[in-house]
Amino acid sequence: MEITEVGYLRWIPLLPLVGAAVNGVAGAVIQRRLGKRAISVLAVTPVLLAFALSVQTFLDLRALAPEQRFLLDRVMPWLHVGTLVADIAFWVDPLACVMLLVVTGVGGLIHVYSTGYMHEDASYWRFFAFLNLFTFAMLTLVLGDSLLLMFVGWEGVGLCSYALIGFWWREHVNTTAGNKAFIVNRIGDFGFLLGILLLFWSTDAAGHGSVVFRELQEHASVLAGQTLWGVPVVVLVTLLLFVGATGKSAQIPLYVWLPDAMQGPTPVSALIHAATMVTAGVYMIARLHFLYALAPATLAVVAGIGAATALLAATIGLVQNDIKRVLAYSTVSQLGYMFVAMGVGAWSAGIFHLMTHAFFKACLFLGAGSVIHGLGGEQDMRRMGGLRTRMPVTFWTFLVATLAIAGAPLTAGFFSKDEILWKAFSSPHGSALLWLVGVAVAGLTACYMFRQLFLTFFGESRADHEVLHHAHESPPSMAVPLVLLAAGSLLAGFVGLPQALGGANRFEAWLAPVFAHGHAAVAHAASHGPHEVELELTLMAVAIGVAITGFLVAFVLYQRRSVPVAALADVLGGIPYRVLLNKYYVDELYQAVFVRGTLLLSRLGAWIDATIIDGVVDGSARLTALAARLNRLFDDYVVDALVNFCANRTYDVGLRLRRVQTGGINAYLYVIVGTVAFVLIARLM
Amino acid sequence: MDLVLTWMTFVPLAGAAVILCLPSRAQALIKTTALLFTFPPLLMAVWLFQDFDRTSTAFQYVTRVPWIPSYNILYFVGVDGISIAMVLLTALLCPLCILASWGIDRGVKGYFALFLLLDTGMTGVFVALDFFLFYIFWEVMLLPMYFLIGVWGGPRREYAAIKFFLYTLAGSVLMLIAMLVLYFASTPHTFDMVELMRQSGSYGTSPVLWGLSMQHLLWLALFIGFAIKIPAFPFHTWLPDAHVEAPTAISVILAGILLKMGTYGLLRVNYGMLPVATADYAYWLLGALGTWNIVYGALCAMAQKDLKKLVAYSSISHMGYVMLGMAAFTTQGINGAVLQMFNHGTITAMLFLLVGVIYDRAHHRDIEGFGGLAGIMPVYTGVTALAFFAAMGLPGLSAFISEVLVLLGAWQPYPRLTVVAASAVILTAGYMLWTMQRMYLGQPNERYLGLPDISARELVTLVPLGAIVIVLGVYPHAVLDLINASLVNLNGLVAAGAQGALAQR
Amino acid sequence: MEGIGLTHFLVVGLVVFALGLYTVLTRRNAIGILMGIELILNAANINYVAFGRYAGVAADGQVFAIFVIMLAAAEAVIGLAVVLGIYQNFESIDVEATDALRY
Amino acid sequence: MSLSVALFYAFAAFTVVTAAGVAFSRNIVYSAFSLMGTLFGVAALYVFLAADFVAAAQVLVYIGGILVLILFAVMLTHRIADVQVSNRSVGRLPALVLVAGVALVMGRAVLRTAWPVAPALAEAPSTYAVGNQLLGPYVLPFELASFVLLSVLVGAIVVSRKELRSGRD
Repeated sequence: MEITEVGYLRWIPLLPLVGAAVNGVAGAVIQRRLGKRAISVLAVTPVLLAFALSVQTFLDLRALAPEQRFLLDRVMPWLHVGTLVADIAFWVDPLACVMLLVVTGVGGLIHVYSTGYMHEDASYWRFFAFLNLFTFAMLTLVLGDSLLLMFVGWEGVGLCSYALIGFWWREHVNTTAGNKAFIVNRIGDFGFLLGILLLFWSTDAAGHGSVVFRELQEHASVLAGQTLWGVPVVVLVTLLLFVGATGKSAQIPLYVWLPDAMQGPTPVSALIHAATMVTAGVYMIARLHFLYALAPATLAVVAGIGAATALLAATIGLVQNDIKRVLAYSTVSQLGYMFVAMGVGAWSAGIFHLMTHAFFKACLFLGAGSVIHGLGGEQDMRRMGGLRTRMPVTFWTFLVATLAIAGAPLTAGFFSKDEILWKAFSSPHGSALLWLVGVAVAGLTACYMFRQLFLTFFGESRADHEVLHHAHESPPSMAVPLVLLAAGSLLAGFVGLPQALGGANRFEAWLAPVFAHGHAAVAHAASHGPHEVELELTLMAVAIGVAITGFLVAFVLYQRRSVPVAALADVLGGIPYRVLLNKYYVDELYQAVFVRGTLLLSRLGAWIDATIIDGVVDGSARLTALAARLNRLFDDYVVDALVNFCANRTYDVGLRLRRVQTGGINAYLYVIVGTVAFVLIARLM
Repeated sequence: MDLVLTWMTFVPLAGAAVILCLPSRAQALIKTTALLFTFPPLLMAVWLFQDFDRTSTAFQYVTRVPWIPSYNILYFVGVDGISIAMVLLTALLCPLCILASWGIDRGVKGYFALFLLLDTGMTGVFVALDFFLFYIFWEVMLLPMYFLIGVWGGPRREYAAIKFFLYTLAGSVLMLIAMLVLYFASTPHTFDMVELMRQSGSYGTSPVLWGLSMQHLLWLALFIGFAIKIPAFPFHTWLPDAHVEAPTAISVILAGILLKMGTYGLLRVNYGMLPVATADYAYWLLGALGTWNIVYGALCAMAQKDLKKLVAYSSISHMGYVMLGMAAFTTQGINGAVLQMFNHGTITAMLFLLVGVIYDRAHHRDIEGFGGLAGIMPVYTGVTALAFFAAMGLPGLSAFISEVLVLLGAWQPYPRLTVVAASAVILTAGYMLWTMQRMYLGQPNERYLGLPDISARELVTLVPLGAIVIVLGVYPHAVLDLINASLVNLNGLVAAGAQGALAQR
Repeated sequence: MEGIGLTHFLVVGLVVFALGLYTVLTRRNAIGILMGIELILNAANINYVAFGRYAGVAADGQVFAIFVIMLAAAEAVIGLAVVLGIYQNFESIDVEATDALRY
Repeated sequence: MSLSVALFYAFAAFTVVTAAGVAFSRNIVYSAFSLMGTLFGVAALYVFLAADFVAAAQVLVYIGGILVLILFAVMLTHRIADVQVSNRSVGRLPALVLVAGVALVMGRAVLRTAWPVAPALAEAPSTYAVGNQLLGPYVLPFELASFVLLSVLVGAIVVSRKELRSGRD
């Protein structure tokens, strides 16, 4: 493998880090002395520079022969312990380059948007410090040349996500959402970390211990045949890493944090919780596709989880009323698509969808943000409506993005989604069932997205008069990014025009060198036969038909209102509606199992408390294992008692012995002389 | 003959003597003097850091002269990779703690004199290479600690001090017995640790008592002595009490340095001198117990209502990583363990200093009693967040490196234990974030709206530690290079010793 | 001085020592006890000098004797100062009356 | 029996008798004066042992210094007008038994041991040798002794001065 070493890659993540450091340490002072404009310049410039460098990277890569497209920048040695070697080194291959452009491009636009959206906030500097820090962490995740460095970014984005969800920290609900996000992500990270450990030692056993991606790819085959606890190591490794992906990318069972994460400012939702961070799991699997290709069992799990998540989230999205929550569930659902793609070995299709999704979902969130901004913080769609004329730019861009996500032909979402559906059907790992779920989700997506569009922008306004009076179009700093993103939503798809439609699918070709290995392993059909083209077109038509059906349902229910929605909600006694509205009660279930469980344990502890104080000291050792609180009792009443017992007995003995101290010198002298005399006599006589 | 370590050890003692000669009313003078006398060791530590031969496994800067010739007792000091990090940590924390003690206004003279004596004792423990000398320093360190907790502590200080003293004294007695047995088992009788390590093959491995061999009995006696210091379950209950009652700087020393003596002792004595028993007991008494420490400590921390107790229990949890890493006998594991000792020293020092800052202002540490401090004391909250995230093992900060190394090292021999131990990352995040939310976020508490933000002096104590935490996260080799050679060698010694003895059996 | 040997001096020393010991044991007056101690020290000194002379290392024995005299002087000074201190506090120097260190 | 032998016995007897006076006298002033006799006797015995310097030191330090000090102490702690200057003794019998036992053992040791006796030294003045020893091999203890005396000086002042103690907080 030919590697071209360059010296500028490090600046792509480091520039935002510098921005974060300056704003983080001195931001308060700068804002007070020089104003918010200085903060904006300090924050936005590094990201735009990073984007410029990313474009440079892309051009440099393109100048190389396809199979030699690797750029590497070794910054410094980091960890060399035993056989473990991990450096601070950044690398770019075509896959990373795609992510790079998305992160810096979309990220840059969102930075610009934020200067308008956050303008009234007193903690302006803090917001941008964290936004820059996030960009740094995300770029480290993308560019890190080893799993460990990726893990640094992986947890780093989690930290920034935590900090930004709880950005308005005075509200308890925000900080709780932040905690939930971080802790749920930590559960994923726990799996991810174990995956790294297992992977390192498994390759080490064959003499190639490494955490560096290119070396792992080279030696992935050594994993074959190894087992741990009766499971093939490669399956275990990929599953553990996938646990990390479910945390970060909000898949079942760890998706619950993402909807709550909408408590953060809307640009954060757009950047972190839609366009970039949550796609990290997808990126990680694509990055390690050579491992996943070796583990068909894991692939099946990934595809299954992805499909189930897509369906679950889409159904919940149908009935939500919060404008951002709908988008959040839509994100979860779309991420499910990407995992389906990963699960069927359609790596480049998944990444393609990742890219187009970044455009249209960012556009949707920013549009929603624009609406919220215009309505003075209102987020409930039931109190919106009729905004089409008041906020035309927002409306048109929102419409374009909605069309894209719904899969309207010739938009970006259409091409990427269709490619996933086709691969889900045709890949050796795919199946008709996966395809069917995918198509159903496409219909649901169209339905809930248009419901949102109709509720927000059409019909009569249901907002308070006062609020409506102040409703206004957003400033240019917000409108321009919207337009650019909408353009992206429309046009980005053409880089991956499928062959069935006469395109060259340049996107897939660009990524082909990266996935050459994986494609070989899953024996993917390199070219489409004429019969297959026909089939693909048929399936495409079916998908479009289902999407149109979804649109029609939304149209009938929410625009024409031919069928009263309330009546629909009461179907089957209202149970399906309530189940959906309450998100299948999953939060309640987790609450009951984990939080209530802990509470129950603590109450149990309190009960045993009394019992122990009543004298049952013996039992405490056995029961301490039950709860942390109980453990503390063990400390106090068993271990301490022993210590105090020793002390008290010593004290008693001392009480008796002290009678020796008469205080009379004569008595002491008698004792001394007598003892000496006794010893002398005993010795000599 | 290199006297740098001797100077490092005894300059603070000279400072204590000077302070005793100063009039007790001249408080500022006493404090300044104490601070001045901790600077030479710090400067020497910087020099050591730069001059230390990173490739050698031998003891460096050795002074070796007879002390009590009739019993073959030596004044023998020196450092190798195992101790250098701890010596540096001690030299670093002492001046910071003196700064943190600036608010002491009762018995100033006694406090600072005792503190400097404590400094001498701690440095001495880490540099002593004669077992007898080691024991002397060990005891020298206990007494000032007893008084510092018992006189300058909180409301229940006397109880805590006596508990601390009894616990550690019990450990000392076991250590003394083991030390004497080792002395009489060596030929010629010697307390020289290097010589004792060289003779490590000679301690009997045939059963003498309750089916245990002399080597195993010795190991257990020493282990209990050191486990009390670590503190390993179930010998840990002195720690929360001592921490809660001790003044801030003493908590810092206690958690930052004294706890490390337990694991340092295990590495120096148990590993070096009793390899067979070490290999036999590593799984249960170091690996499994360490894992239990990690999880148990984290659970207990979650249940605490007192911020200082929470930090104390988190120390118990984090020291578990050290035990687990030591038990693995992999290069990564043992390096991670010693690095974790250093990192925990800096991070937990920050945490206790931060607890002290808020306690000085609000005069209580009840987690539920605050709220919204981020709005009242923003700089303080920022530093606290750094320390909290460092304690959580966030990548990019130092503890991440050591925890990952420990887990990585432990996975190879004990994957199951590692799974359990790694789950603590979730628990740790849980209690740290929960505390963060309850104390620093949310609506500010009306009662504390007027609290001043962190002062320049307090910031000076925290910034060096924070800088180290960040630098070591990016460039861990600053410390790893120092320790690696000796630790790899030590692993080899244990392996060779255990192998040889097993072959004899 | 034929006929007078080491033993003679030792016997004198022994007798003086015994009397000193008796004084120390029976006196209740602190100053009396101090006098007894002086007797004991003198007895020891006689032995030192005698041993020095009869062992052929005269100067060493005498040096020790001189040190003992010096220490005796020091001890007397401090001892009497303490006695005066006790007297100021207790209005008595009877050692059975001054038993503040009694349990 | 030569004169010197007779003198030895005389001085030995004097020493013992005055020492007994110290031990048995009922009046502490008498005890003190008896002590003076004992000290003088011991000084004489030093002369017999050819220890002229020690003898001189004995007379100067003990009789000139310590004894005067003791007398001062007696005077300061008793009202001089008291007829009965207390020198009460207690527990004579057990003390006698104990002392007799000790004396018996020691006497046995003294008499039974075959003392190695070097050839008698010339009865020359030994001051020169003592001086040499003090500033030669024994110079460290000698210097320490001066330090001890200094401490005693300071200590005596600190211990006996009342106002210093009460002045402190």
